Parts: sequence; structure tokens; C-alpha cells
Amino acid sequence: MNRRKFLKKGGMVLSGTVCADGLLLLTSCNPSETTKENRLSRHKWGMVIDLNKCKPECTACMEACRQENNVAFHGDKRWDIHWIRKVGIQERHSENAGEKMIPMLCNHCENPPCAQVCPVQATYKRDDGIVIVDHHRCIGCRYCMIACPYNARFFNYKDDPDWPNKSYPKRSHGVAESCHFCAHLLDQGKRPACVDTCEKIGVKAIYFGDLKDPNSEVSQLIADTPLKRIRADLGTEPKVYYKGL
Amino acid sequence: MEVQFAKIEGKSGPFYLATGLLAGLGLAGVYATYLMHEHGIYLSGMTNRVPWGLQIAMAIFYIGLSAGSLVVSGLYGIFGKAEYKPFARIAAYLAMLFLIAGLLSILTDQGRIDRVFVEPFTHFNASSMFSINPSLYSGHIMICVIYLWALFKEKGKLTKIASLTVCLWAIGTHTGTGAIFAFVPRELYNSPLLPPSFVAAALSSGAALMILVIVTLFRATRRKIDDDLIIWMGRRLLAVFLLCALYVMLIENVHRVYLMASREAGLFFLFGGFHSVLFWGGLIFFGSIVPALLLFIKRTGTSIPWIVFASGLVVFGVLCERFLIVVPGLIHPPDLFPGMEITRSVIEEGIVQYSISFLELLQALGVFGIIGFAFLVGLRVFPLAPKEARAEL
Amino acid sequence: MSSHTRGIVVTVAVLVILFPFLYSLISGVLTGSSEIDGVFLERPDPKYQECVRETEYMRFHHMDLLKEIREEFVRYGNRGEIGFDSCRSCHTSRERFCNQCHNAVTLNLDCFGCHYYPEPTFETANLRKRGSR
Amino acid sequence: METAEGTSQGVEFEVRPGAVLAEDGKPLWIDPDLDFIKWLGTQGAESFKKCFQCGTCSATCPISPETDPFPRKEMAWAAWGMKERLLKDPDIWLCHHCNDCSTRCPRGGRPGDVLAALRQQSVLHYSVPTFLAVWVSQPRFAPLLLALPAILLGLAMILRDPLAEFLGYTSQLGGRIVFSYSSFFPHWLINSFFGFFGLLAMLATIAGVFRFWRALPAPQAGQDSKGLFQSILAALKKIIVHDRFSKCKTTIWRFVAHLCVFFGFIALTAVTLWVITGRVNPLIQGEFVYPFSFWSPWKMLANLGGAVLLMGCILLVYDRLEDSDRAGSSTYFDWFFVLTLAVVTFTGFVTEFMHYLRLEPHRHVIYFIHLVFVFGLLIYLPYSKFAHIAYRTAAMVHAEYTGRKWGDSVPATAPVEDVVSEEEAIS
Repeated sequence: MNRRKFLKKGGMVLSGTVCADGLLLLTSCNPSETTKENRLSRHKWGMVIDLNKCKPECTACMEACRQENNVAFHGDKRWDIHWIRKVGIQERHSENAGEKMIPMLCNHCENPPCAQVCPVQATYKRDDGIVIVDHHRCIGCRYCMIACPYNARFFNYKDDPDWPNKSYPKRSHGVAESCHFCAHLLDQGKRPACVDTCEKIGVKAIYFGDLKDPNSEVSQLIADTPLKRIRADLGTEPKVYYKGL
Repeated sequence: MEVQFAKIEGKSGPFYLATGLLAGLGLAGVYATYLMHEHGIYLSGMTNRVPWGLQIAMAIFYIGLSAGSLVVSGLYGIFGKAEYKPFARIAAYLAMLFLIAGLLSILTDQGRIDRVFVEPFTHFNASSMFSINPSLYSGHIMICVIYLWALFKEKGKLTKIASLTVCLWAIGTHTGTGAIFAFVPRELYNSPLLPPSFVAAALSSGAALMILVIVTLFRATRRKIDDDLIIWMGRRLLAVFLLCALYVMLIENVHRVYLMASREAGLFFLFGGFHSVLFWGGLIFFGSIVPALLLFIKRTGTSIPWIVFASGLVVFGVLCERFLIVVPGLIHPPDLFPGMEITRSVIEEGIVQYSISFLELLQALGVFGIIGFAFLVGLRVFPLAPKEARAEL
Repeated sequence: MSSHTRGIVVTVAVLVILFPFLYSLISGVLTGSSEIDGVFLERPDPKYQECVRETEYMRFHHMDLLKEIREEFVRYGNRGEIGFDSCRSCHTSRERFCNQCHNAVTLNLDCFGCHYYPEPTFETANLRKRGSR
Repeated sequence: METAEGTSQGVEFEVRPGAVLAEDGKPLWIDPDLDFIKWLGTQGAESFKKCFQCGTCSATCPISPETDPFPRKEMAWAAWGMKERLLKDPDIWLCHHCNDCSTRCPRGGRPGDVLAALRQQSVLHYSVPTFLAVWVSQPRFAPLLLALPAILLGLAMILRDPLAEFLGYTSQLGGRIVFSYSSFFPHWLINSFFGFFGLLAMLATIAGVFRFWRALPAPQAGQDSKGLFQSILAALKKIIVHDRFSKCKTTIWRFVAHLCVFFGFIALTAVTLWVITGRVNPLIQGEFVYPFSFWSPWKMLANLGGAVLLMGCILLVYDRLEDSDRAGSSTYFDWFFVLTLAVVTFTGFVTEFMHYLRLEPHRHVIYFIHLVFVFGLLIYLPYSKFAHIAYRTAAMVHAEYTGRKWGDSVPATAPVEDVVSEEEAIS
């Protein structure tokens, strides 16, 4: 009958247009973004934290980070965001062992699970090794937080009204975030806020530098002092080293 | 004898009441989602340590339920059991709805819903299970639609092909869904047995739900149905799937507890808190043992009410199982410093709590309302249900 | 449908269809411009002669340019001489420069929930607005 | 008592008043156009074979004229295959396909459907160029018909930049901020492109209607003929208030749907014209801002009209699908027009929605589909069912012009409660 024929034909045409849409979308995919040639690949940033120098009750780095990057703080442990946080640990089943305070931040893994699982390539590894989130693209699926074995990634559960550093953007609620080694400062040739502050207050427990440059401070330390990385056994190749862990 | 299909009248009071209720639920869910989208996901019970909650659990539960079509269509389409043809249409339609429900649950769980329709397409990440699976689901929906069309048009050959494709594709779908969790470095997630166990649980829950729906539908609309069909589905299909799921789960947990590396996590899963109650009580006892007994004991296994009761229990058990896949793996902390224990921190370290918030629940109910509404309307609009279902043709 | 109700329906329909025309007519006569939401584009300080691209390009493709800059900076760390902040060096008022036009065509911006663009009425800026990238 | 001469081998004819005579008053020798009869059969109108000229249809038709009423005579002419006669007949266009006749025909014939088929025939016959009408009327050309606008629009998009270059449009945009849809398919391009083809379609329609009008019988002496202008005014009034259509009993819902589609379409047309002429509109001092804000009166009218139009389309489709006995047989000719209209409306709303959501790049695809269907609706106007806006108007004007009192009298229809029950059944 005519109507059915027409509907069938219309269906064919419609499905055709749908395929066209799909094609259009596919062509607009660009999965291999970070292979683009750029100036970043000259460096590979790394960090060394000397736990013997780090003062247990000092939270200067956390404050500096919050001030620099407008990290949201609500006063509620469930939703607070700490790009760098201090964790107190001690040996299990041994009374005598004292407590150590360990600054923990995103380890900027060589093989970041978060970037592997991000469905929209919002989290990715820059060519200088920094694992960074494109907050314009994140859809807030929180799969990266599931995948991160360090609890180093956080989600903006709600907006934080105050805005300390106007020259750096905030994040709207609904996107994930984590430490980015203050990439915006690195691009201006400066150092991350935590590193600066730690030096300013005269502790200098955090060393930061280029792992590709053999005579940078960090490379030297890695070369001639026993350093440990958190859960290196997971094969994620962290780039944050700890001295005296 | 040719099977006659017919729309339901859908003019009775209960019908309108049910559709109205479900639609109301759907609207409530939409409102809850709007609130979260406007003010932030903190309105749900999720936290920085438990970033996935009820919605994801419901999503994989729905995806699992869609396996019901796999079972029935396999019976009719592949093994050519003509007496199960009457259920094929309902099965395919339900499968479609459940897959949509899964996608809806995932969608409503996102932080930036406005970007979900754009970024995953324009920046597809082939290495992410979370971008592979939605494509699997949508493909599954497409195939279900084709299959449904073939059933409506009584196209024998196409039906066979379509049902075969559905089966193969569904294996991919459910394995992929399991892989979302299995391929992630967390003690309670990364187990190669998770996808198979997911498939097994999916099959059992799917079959159970089919039994529930079919019996309820036929009783409610006063259609004739032979008990043998239901009994066969109950004792041959459901029971077997149940045992498979139980078996895989047993292996998984024993392996976890046997190995020193994951013993602590395994023990936490089995005896670590409220979720253990869900595990032993909901999943093992009421979700598996009781229904298995009910199905295998001859007297209860051959009476429709008992089979329906058992199916209900199975569905409930699988719901618990889905919840147990998602949440315990998150509230159990990753072992940051082996051999050390964390004394204090500015965020929640160690074992944390997850409590479902009201709006979250509303969201889940909303998704259920939407697909329930679609199911009832579909029954009224399309000739889905057969006039009668006989064991011998 | 009785001819009476039909007459009413038709009259209402015709009036509704005529309404905007009459509206434009009257407002045109009264205010001299028929567009209530006519876009007043803030003219920047005369000492800035031209924009970072020629005006036509900016009118058609400012969003593309912004996206381009964004990708370059965020994903490849190339901070060119043009940035998101370059706009506000000339176009000081976000309210008049961006929002008016975007509100006029109901395209919501959510740039300013995260990016700082000095505006006296900052608290009232649409922090919660969604629907654009 | 007079006798027919010539070819009748001396057979005598008694010529009763109202009998079918040739132009010279002689009895008519009929040579049936068999292909025409066959073709009618393929258009779901074979039921004229059942007609035994009882005249129930003409009696029950609520809008049939008093002087030689339809559809009885059309049924006879169809049965006799008098194609020429039917093409000259304005009454097939006075029929609004109420199907009051079809539901009451004692023989189960369906005069409504027959006249619908005859209307298609008349469009096929009068519209120029004819081959387009043939394409529109046959399902096997559907892909071609959908491809044609797509190809033309694709061409336009390829020519977009060189044309803009050539016309220097990019430098004449004044202070307008242009948003993505416009940079994708600029308004000057839409206006010129659609304007050009719209003009062609309009010319074709006028040509067709002119041929139709010429074929219609001129007003005889004794008919109290209004002037042409008066007739047009009267006809337009009847059309706007749906005077005839509302008399329909059986397909009362089609009347409601048509009311919605009619005014929705007019509203959208008004907004479109306002936008097209916006740049040269003396009412608009200063900038003409497009797209409108959501709360601009024009946008509100457009959204309202679109909603009404969409509702009407859904009603139409539902009415046709739900009970083909009542709504009459739906041929491909009907579906082509109804579905095109529905798709245009729907995709239009999707486009707007995606514009608000800024869904790149999907919205361009949808927008393109929308444009393709709008374009199809436009260029197939003279050949699709859409042409009824011209032909039926002409027929109604003709009815006034020849001073026929059609449908003003109260028709002998079924009792009222019958009608009421029908309406209940429908709603």
C-alpha cells in the first residue's frame, strides 16, 4: 500500500541523514590530540618532597595552593577539595613508631589511569608530563575519581562563592579537578605555588624541576638519594618522589 | 496454530491510576535532576570518596535486566521453541526500555548534563570503558528495535538473524558493563571474574523479570497462559542461571580472601559493614538460596505463585548484587601506604560511609517511572501481548 | 463546533497573529525603534582602533576564535598574545559587551561563572547559567 | 420530446431535464476513458462502481450546492470515465472530504474518496510543468523528490562563500552579531535562494490555477453573479472562518486540525515575512535584531504558531491513521503533503531547541534537514496536495462568481444524536 511504501522510503532517507550525522561527528573526533608538536615536550616536570624537612603541623603549601588556584572549600570533609593535602601515617602493629605527615597531591603518573578512562579526553597528559583537566570539556562522570588509586582527584559538588585569585579561573560545579603543578605558572616560567611558599617560609621541603634536564635539582636528588614513590607497584609511574618515606 | 497478538484495552481505572502514578514519578525524577543540575551533585549522597552511588547501581541493574530479551528471544529465535513466541515481543520491547533506562540513569548522574550530548561524540576516547559502553548500549537499542520490527512484521528470517545478533551483542554489552568496574585499579573492582559474573547475574535477573512481567500481565488482562511455559522457564532457565551466578560469585570471593594481597579487602566485603548484611541476607540467602530451593523443590517449583515469588526474590537479590558491585569497592579505601595506617587527614581517608539521599532516590524512581509509563503505553498502542499462550501448538 | 464559538476562535487567532505587528507599529511610533531588546553594542574607548581580528570576523566567528585560543592554551600550553583577558582590556563592561547581546538572542554564557570579568554587578552575574560551552 | 440525430442509428431518446447533454443540447455519446477509470481504481477510489445513483450522498452532503449538487453527478461521470467533464467541474474542489456521504452510502461506496482522487487528477492535469506533478504523485519518485532539495541546498552552500565574496555581503552586515546558524547558512542566502524558487513556485501555481479557471464554465445569464472582486472577498471570508469545513460532521476532527494548521501556518508565514523584510522595514528604525529574543512578541508568535501547527499536524496524522473508514482512504498524495508539513514543523522546533542548547555540530545537520523539507514544501507547492490552497480557493471564488447558493441551506443530514455519538466515538 502506498502509505507504507512512503513511510518506508521516508525511514530510509531519515536513517540516511542519521548516518550522515554520525559521519559528521566521527570526522570531528580527534583522539590523538596530545601528539601535536609543541614546546611542552622539551620538559618533563617532576617533584621531590623531603619528609625529613617537612614540618608536621605546617599547612603553608595547602593554603598557598588554595589561594593560587581558587580551590573550593566548604568546611565539609565530604566535599572539600584539596589539590595538596597532608596525611598522617604510622606503622601498623607497632606502638613505638612515630606519626609522619605526608603531603599528598596528584602524582602526575606517566601512565595516568584517570586519563585512560576519561570518556571525553578532558583529563589528559600534557607533553611535559602534567596530568591536567580541561574543565571546558569535563562532563562530570567521575570515572577518573574511581580510577585514581591515590584519592588525588576531586569533584566540584557545589560552587564556592569566594574567589581569592582573580587572575585564575574557578571551576563550576559538576566538573572534576586535581593538582596541575600550577601549569598556568609554569607556562609563565614560574614555579608552583606550594614550592614557592615552602621555600619562602624557609623550609624548602619541596623540590621541583625538569626530569629531562640531568643537572636540575630534582634529577640530582633522584640520581643520588634513595627516594620512594607511592604505590609504584601499580605501574602508574608517579612523578612525585618522597625522601624518607 | 498462529499466535494472535492484541493491544490491551487500557480503559480500566487501575490502568489509568498506574500510568498516572508512573508519570508522576517520572516528573519528580526530572525535577530532582534539575535541582542537582542547578545546585550541584552534593544534593545526592555522593562524596569525594564515593563518587558513584545509587544511579550507577541502578544503571547496571537495568542493563542487566535487559538480558531477559536475550533469554526469550534466544528460546524463540535461535532454538526455535515456537511456544515461546508469544513472549518474544514483550521481551524485545522491555529490553529496549531497560537499555534506555540504563542510559537515562547514567545521564542523570552526570555533573554537566548539558555537555553529555556533545563531548562524548566530538572527543570519543576509545580507551575508556565509559565511552565504549554507551555506544554498545545504543547499538543494542537499535538491534532491539529492528528485532521488534521483524517480530511485528512476522519476518521469519530476519527475526532469526536479529535475535542471534541480539544475543551476541548482549554478551558484549554485559561484559562491557562489567568491565567498567573490572578494568579499574581498585581492590574490590579489578577482578577478571566480574564481567562473567555480571553476565550470569544479568541472565538470571532477566529471566526472573520476564516471568514476573508475563505472569502479571496475563493475569491482569485475563489472558490464558499454560503453566508449563512458566514452570519450564522457572525450573530450567532461572534455576540454572541462578546457580551459575552463585558459582561465579563464590569463586570470586574465595579467590579474593585466599590471596594475602586482597584478603583484607575480601574480608571487608564479606563482613565489613552494612553492605555485608545486603550480601549475606539480600543476595545470598533471599536472593539465591531461597529461590533456588523454591524452584528445585517439586511442590513449590511447579506452582505458579511460588515461581513468581522466587522470581521476585531473584530480582531483589540481583538489585542487591548491583549495589554491592558499585558501593563497597568505593567505601573501601585504596591502600595508599602498604603496611601503614592513616592516622589523620583533611579529607575522608580510610573506610567511609555512603547514604542515599532523598533526591537521589527520587531520580532513580523517576527513571523507573518513565520506563514503566512507556511500557504501559506501549502495551496499549502496540499489539505486544498475545491473546493466549499455549504450551503445545 | 457552533458558528458562535468558531467566530470567537477565529477572531482570537487573527488578533493574536496581528498582535506583534501592532506592537511593533505602536512601539515604533512611540520609541522610534521597534525593537525592545535592540542590542546596544558598547563602543570601546576610541583610542583602541581595531579589534584583535577584523570586525566582520569577530562578528561571525568570535566564539570560534575564543574556542581556538582556549584549545591552544589549555591543551598545548601556548599562551598567545590574545587571551580571554584581552577582550576586557578594551570592552570593559561585560554586561553591555557580552550579556546584552547574548540575552537578546537567549544564548546563555557560562564563561563568567569561572572566568573573572570585572563587572560592578558581579554577584548578580549568571553563575548558575548553563547551556553553553 | 425531441430525438437525437446522427450517429444513433435512429434510436429515440427521451431527454429529461437535468440529463447529461453535450454542449449543443444533443444527447451525449460517451466513450469511457478506461485508463482514467483504472487510475481512479489505484487511488482508493474504485468504489464509484458501486454507485447506483440514489443520490443519498448529494442529499446528505452538508456543503453541497442547491443547484446541481455533488457528489452524485461526479460519481456517475467517474463511472462513465468522463475525464474531460470532471476536469471542467469546480464541484470536486468545493468538496471538503467530510465523508458524511461515504458513511451514509447505502451501497458502501465512498464518494468522498472518489472526489479526493478527482482533485488529485485535476492538480495533475492543470499544474505546469506536468512532469513534476507526476513525480509528486508517484511513490517511486519519493527518493528523488527528497534528494532534489537536498542537492539544490548543497549547491547553495557550496556557492555560499564565492557568492558572498561576489556580492560583497560580508561587508554590508552593519552592526549585526551573526550567530552560528547564520554563518552556516546565511540569511541573505536563504532569502535570495528561497525567494527565487518561491517565486518560481508561485508562478507555476498561478499558471495552473489560471488554466483551471479558464476551463471552468463562465457565469450564465440569469445566474445572479457577483462581481469577481466581491466573489473573492466572500470566498476568502468563508475560507478564513472555515465556514464550509465546520459543517462537516463525520470528520469534525479534521476541521479542528485544519483550523490549527491554517492559523499556525499563517502565523509562521507572518513572522517569516517580517524577518525577511526586516532589513528594509520602515517600521524598524535602527538595527533589526535577529534572531529574536525568546520574549520578543514576534518570537512568541512564532513559537505559539509552531505549537499550534504541530498540534494540527499530529491531529491530522492521528485522524488518518486511527480510522480510515471515517477519515477516508489516505493516498500517497495525502501523506506526502501531511508528513512533509509535520517534519518541517518538528525539525523546526528541534532546531530552535538545539540553538538554545548550543549542541554543535548536531544542530547544523538538523537545521539542514529542516531547510531541505521547507524547501521541498515550497517548490512542490503547485504539484502536491498543498496546491489546494490555490485550486479550492479558485473553485470557491467561482461558486460565488456564478452565484451558486452552496451549503447555505440546511442539509438533510442524519439526526443530531447520531452526530453526537459519532463525535464521542472520535474524541
